[in-house]
Amino acid sequence: MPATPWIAPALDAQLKIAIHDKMALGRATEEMMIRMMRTGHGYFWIGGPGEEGFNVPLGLLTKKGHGPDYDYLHLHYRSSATILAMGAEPINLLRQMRATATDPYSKGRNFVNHFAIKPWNVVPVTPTIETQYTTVIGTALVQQRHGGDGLSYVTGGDAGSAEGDFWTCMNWSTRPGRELPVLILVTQNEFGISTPANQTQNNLRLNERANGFGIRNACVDGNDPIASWHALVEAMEYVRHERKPYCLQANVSRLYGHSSSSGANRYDEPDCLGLYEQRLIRENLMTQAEIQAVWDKHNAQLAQDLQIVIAEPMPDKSHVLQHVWHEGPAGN
Amino acid sequence: MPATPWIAPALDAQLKIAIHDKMALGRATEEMMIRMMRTGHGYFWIGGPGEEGFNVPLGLLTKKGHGPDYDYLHLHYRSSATILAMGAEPINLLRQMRATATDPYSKGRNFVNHFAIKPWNVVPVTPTIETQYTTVIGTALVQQRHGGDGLSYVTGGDAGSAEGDFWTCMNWSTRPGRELPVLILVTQNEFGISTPANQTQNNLRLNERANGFGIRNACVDGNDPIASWHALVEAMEYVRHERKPYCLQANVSRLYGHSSSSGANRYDEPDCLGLYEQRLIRENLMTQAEIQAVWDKHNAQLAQDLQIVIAEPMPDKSHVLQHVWHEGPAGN
Amino acid sequence: MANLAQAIRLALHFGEENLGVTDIFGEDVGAPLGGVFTATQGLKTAWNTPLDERGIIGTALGIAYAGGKPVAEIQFCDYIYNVIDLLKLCGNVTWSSAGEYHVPMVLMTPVGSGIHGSMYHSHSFESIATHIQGWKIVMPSNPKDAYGLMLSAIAEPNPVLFLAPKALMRQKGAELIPGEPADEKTLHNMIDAPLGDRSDWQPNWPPVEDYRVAIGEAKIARAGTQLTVVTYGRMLPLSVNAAETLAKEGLDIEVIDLRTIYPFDLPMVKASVEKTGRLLVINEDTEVTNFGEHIIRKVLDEAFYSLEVKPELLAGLDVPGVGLAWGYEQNSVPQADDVLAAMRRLATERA
Amino acid sequence: MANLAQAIRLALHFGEENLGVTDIFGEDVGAPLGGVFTATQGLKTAWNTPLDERGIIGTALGIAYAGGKPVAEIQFCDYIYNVIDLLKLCGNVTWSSAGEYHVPMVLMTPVGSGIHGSMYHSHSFESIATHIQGWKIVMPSNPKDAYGLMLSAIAEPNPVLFLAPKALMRQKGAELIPGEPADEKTLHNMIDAPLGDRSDWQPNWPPVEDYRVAIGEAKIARAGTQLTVVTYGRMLPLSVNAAETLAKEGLDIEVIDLRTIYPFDLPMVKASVEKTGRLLVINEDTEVTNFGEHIIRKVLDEAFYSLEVKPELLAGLDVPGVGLAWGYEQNSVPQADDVLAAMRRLATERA
Ligand SMILES: Cc1ncc(C[n+]2csc(CCOP(=O)(O)OP(=O)(O)O)c2C)c(N)n1
Ligand SMILES: Cc1ncc(C[n+]2csc(CCOP(=O)(O)OP(=O)(O)O)c2C)c(N)n1
Ligand SMILES: [Mg+2]
Ligand SMILES: [Mg+2]
Repeated sequence: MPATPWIAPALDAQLKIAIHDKMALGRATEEMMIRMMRTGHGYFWIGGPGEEGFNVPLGLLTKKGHGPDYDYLHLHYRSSATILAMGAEPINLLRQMRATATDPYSKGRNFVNHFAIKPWNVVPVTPTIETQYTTVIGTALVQQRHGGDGLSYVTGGDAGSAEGDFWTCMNWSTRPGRELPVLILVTQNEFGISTPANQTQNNLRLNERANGFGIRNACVDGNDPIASWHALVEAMEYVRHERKPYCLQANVSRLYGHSSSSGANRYDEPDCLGLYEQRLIRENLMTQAEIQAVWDKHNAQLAQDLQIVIAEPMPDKSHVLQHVWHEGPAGN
Repeated sequence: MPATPWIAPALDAQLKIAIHDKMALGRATEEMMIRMMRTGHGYFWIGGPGEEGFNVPLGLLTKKGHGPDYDYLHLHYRSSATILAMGAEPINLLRQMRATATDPYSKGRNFVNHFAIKPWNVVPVTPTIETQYTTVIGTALVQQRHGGDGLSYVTGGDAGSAEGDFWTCMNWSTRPGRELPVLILVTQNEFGISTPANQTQNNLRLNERANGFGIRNACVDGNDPIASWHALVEAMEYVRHERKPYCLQANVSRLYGHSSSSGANRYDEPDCLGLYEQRLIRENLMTQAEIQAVWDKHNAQLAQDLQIVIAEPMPDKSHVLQHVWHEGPAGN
Repeated sequence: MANLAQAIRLALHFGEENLGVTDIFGEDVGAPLGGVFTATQGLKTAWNTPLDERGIIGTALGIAYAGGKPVAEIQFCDYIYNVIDLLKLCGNVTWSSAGEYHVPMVLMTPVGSGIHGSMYHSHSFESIATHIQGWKIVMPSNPKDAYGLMLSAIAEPNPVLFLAPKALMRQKGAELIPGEPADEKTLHNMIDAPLGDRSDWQPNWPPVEDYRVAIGEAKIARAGTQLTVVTYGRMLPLSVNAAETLAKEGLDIEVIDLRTIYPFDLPMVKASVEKTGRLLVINEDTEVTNFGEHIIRKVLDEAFYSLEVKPELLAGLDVPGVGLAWGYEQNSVPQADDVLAAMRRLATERA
Repeated sequence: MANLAQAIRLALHFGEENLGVTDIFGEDVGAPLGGVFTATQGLKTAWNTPLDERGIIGTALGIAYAGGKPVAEIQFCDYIYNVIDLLKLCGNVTWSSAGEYHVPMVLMTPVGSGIHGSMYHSHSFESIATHIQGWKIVMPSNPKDAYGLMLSAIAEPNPVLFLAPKALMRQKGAELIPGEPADEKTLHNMIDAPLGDRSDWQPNWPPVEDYRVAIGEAKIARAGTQLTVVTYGRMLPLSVNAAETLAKEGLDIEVIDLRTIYPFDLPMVKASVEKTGRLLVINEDTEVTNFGEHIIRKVLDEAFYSLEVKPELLAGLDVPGVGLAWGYEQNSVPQADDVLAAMRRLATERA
């Protein structure tokens, strides 16, 4: 029974407000996790504040479900807003942040924002930069053979595109007559930890690297969720229906630096949320008070969530040997 | 004391005849080695018959010497004609073919055509496909800093360009303000062992992959030594003087298949030697008899060489532990 | 009798038909070649990849994520060393995702020396492989075991590394694979591609049957009482031969064929050492941080006080490669003579 | 006293000035960060590479070919596994080219657990590294040794892998590096970059002197008679502490700091085991095909009949990673308590 074909929702007023809601949720969750780290409720933080303008549209445009009829997600560690937009529970991110035994993504094993959600085809986020650009080939290959309009997308940072795995992805997805439905995403925040992009990249539009393979590509201002929405719709429509790769770069901000190791301090870069809120007000879609209410709602919920998470058990000796091997029948 | 600047020799009648001489030497040497393999004087053969039209001009245009003032060579296992054109002794190739203790390139350790010639900056040919595209960065970096007109060139096959190391090479040689004098060569013979290029490459002009980096690039008929000469002069002049990378593809034949493992049988592909000889005759540069004399000369010499090589000692137990460690002072 | 390459091919065919294998792929794995050792000739799901090991492993992992059953090949294990990070991922995502995903994939690769392969067709891989967590690792020494281990590998829900001893690829078995035609010419005509143009060729598969060699179960290849030899792959036939030769000298040596390298059959090894009081581990990998040292350490842990003489490892010399000239290989990788000598010495050493 | 990161930095500075170091490079190695552990801050030849480990190693090898002296860094050894093929090349080209070229390069990388690093900042690398031929491998346990080993590594004409125990990076030494200012505040003001904008900052290097710890020479970190403990890196201070604690129980334990992992100081280890009759090897790498098993095997080969009780390895559990939550790390990597318990048990076991 093939899944219903995917039709992107219309970008009406309601959806614009929903996008804001999810962006705020993403930001509030990340800021809560930064606070957790500072107050000893976590060892290390890395995440996506500054990327919500792109990541929320991405999540909302994902064909969510299990199996090759649906999209496969090969995510970066800054993708929180994407999975929150898809409906993930913020409390689960807090659990992974605190490394509790209840963390559903890794049982307290992996750093925060390293998801694994089989019902939604979210394959494990890897700490190894850029390897996701090789695994995406496999899910897309299954989808190419399966038919339908499911695609596989992969996302990663600008610096990481220096790894040859980016090349591998472009090459394998353009084999003649065997093109793959892969959406190759890159987030350009102009840094790899401390290294400025202009020291290592001769063209900050990394999507243009795809010209070498004749892969259609574009670059969008990821601080603008409306532009991002349209760019994603165009890219995804192409991949879903042409069954060929597309490379899209989103220019984004890295608002709290690389990670808690580099301080997680707020930097003065364009903030997609502030910009979008001004626009919503300007376009009379929301009032300042309504916006505030969104933040209050999320913050209140997160504060409650934190209390729950803090009380939850931590992994102990009994957990160490769980899941070394899969015991049941094979098949994801 | 900086080396004299390199000036490419003029492609006059004498040089055209010299090119033929070296091409014939390359072919005769390879064919002798194929015979050695068939008659039990070697375990395995792999080499370059079919690439002489490109590899000889490459060798003749190399700025030959030791140290960063001269060209560094990161070669493929089909590069025999290049080093023979530079003046390598054919007997040494036969030694490596037979794996004698006198083999100057590897003491009988490596397969044939795996050179290492320090006085000419020929760094060790690696059996691992495409890793030479990463080591070339290092020699070019030293040259970029050193100044002069020395360059580093690297060559490899079309199939091998699928490895991410090809990407690495292009990326590292285009860091803004730190561009490297690298000549990136690819030989397109439309096969990787048994796999046809059109199953794995969506554009048989692999040099165009370099468009993604804004690297100047071109493609030449490697079966035509005159066209190859001019293409190489243009590419090398650019790299030597602009101190920036250039990517050149040579379309070549693989006349005896992949290696002795796949039979080393003669295949019906365009033969650069036959084509060039017709041209030399047509242009009244050589007669059929003169051409025959060239072959006879090389074949006679190779037959003599073989007798010498066959009598030479093979490595034994005493050789095994030699050169595990370098004992003298550091510095190549 | 099928040779080892044919046995793998038959197993993969059985896997395609009965165990859900969706993709068999790697460099030159598909038509026309069907693998550099012909182990994948004629298989319906076999295809040629770009020359890119990182793409191969990433693709296998992705296929496994998407519900497929991939059998990937690295053409020679000598070319696997640019993907160790990806192998580690394959082995750790089940644990790191706390069981959300698992990785039912098989990776096969030829290993070892013995074919004049020079520096890059002679590597062994079990020592590094066993240090990568989350993989099961098997290595047959004969065609029937190759068949049975491959079926188990395919059925296994965890990643399995199938190491094929390249020097034995053309070696015929002593026992028929269930369903294999008794006459080897018949088999050859049915499943080996013709020389020359193969574009119209189709294999005619014999009705091979389900036969498994369980992962984790070693086999006593030759029973004995005076020395335990633990080995696998190419060193197994050499060791059995040596044991037969030494039997004529009155030495009664037990040879264990591990078959599964990880997790290895410690109970069988331990029981044997408790009986013989002597242990010799043999493999062709280089000797520093060698998997055989792990076997020895585990035996020490479980049976130190049963050991009458010091346990030993016979392995490859710690040199940067196996050189092409025979003088190198002969003097850096254990040969029949070395095996015989080590076994004789250990079996007769004064306790 | 300099901490371990500062000691490395001082050594690299000395190397730039006196030993011909031409390039110190890796991800975030240059300004402004100077390395994730600040070990390369302020160095005049330090530069930032693209995020590409394959480029880093290839570049190092190329620089060495062209007469330079590179010191490359892999940011964490956890990210070294996509370049094992290139490390093998670095280690084998001298042999394969029969000495035509050699490879004077240093590769440094932080290793081990202890900083809540989760699955990918907790790896150990010595077991796989020692199975790669042609490299010398060192690992300091304190700043002065780090300094002396780094100078020896730089001066060495062969490739040297410098493993830096990341949990000890901020640890101060007990002894001054020759030429180091006695007051650590002074040192800090001279060589540590200020917080915030560093664009105008320049280090003021103290006149550090030539001081070498020879490659291959271990050190008796604590002399004793009843048990030989062989260890290195982060496990060394834990082991010395445990030995001091056990001394109060009347147990006299010898602790050897290997310092060089390959080639390791077998004569010193052997002499110690011949004296004590007991051997415990401790490291934090996972336990299957662990370098400690090689040490044990070499000791068996040379001193089996001196052993009074079975030699043991205390190492990391064979799980796919070190989990983030403390409960994982505590129960899968040897901790102070485990070290103490193992030492007590082995020292008191009935022979
Ligand atoms: C293979 C690998 N090398 C190095 C690292 C260490 N590391 C973690 S994040 C990072 C920088 C990534 O920069 P970029 O790709 O631009 O992503 P961003 O963090 O900016 O989103 C580095 C070097 C790693 N995780 N994996
Ligand atoms: C990393 C690596 N993978 C696989 C191989 C095995 N192999 C040797 S040659 C070859 C094909 C190379 O094809 P191409 O790059 O087109 O070069 P050609 O032989 O056609 O000149 C392969 C797969 C290898 N040597 N190295
Ligand atoms: Mg970035
Ligand atoms: Mg080719």
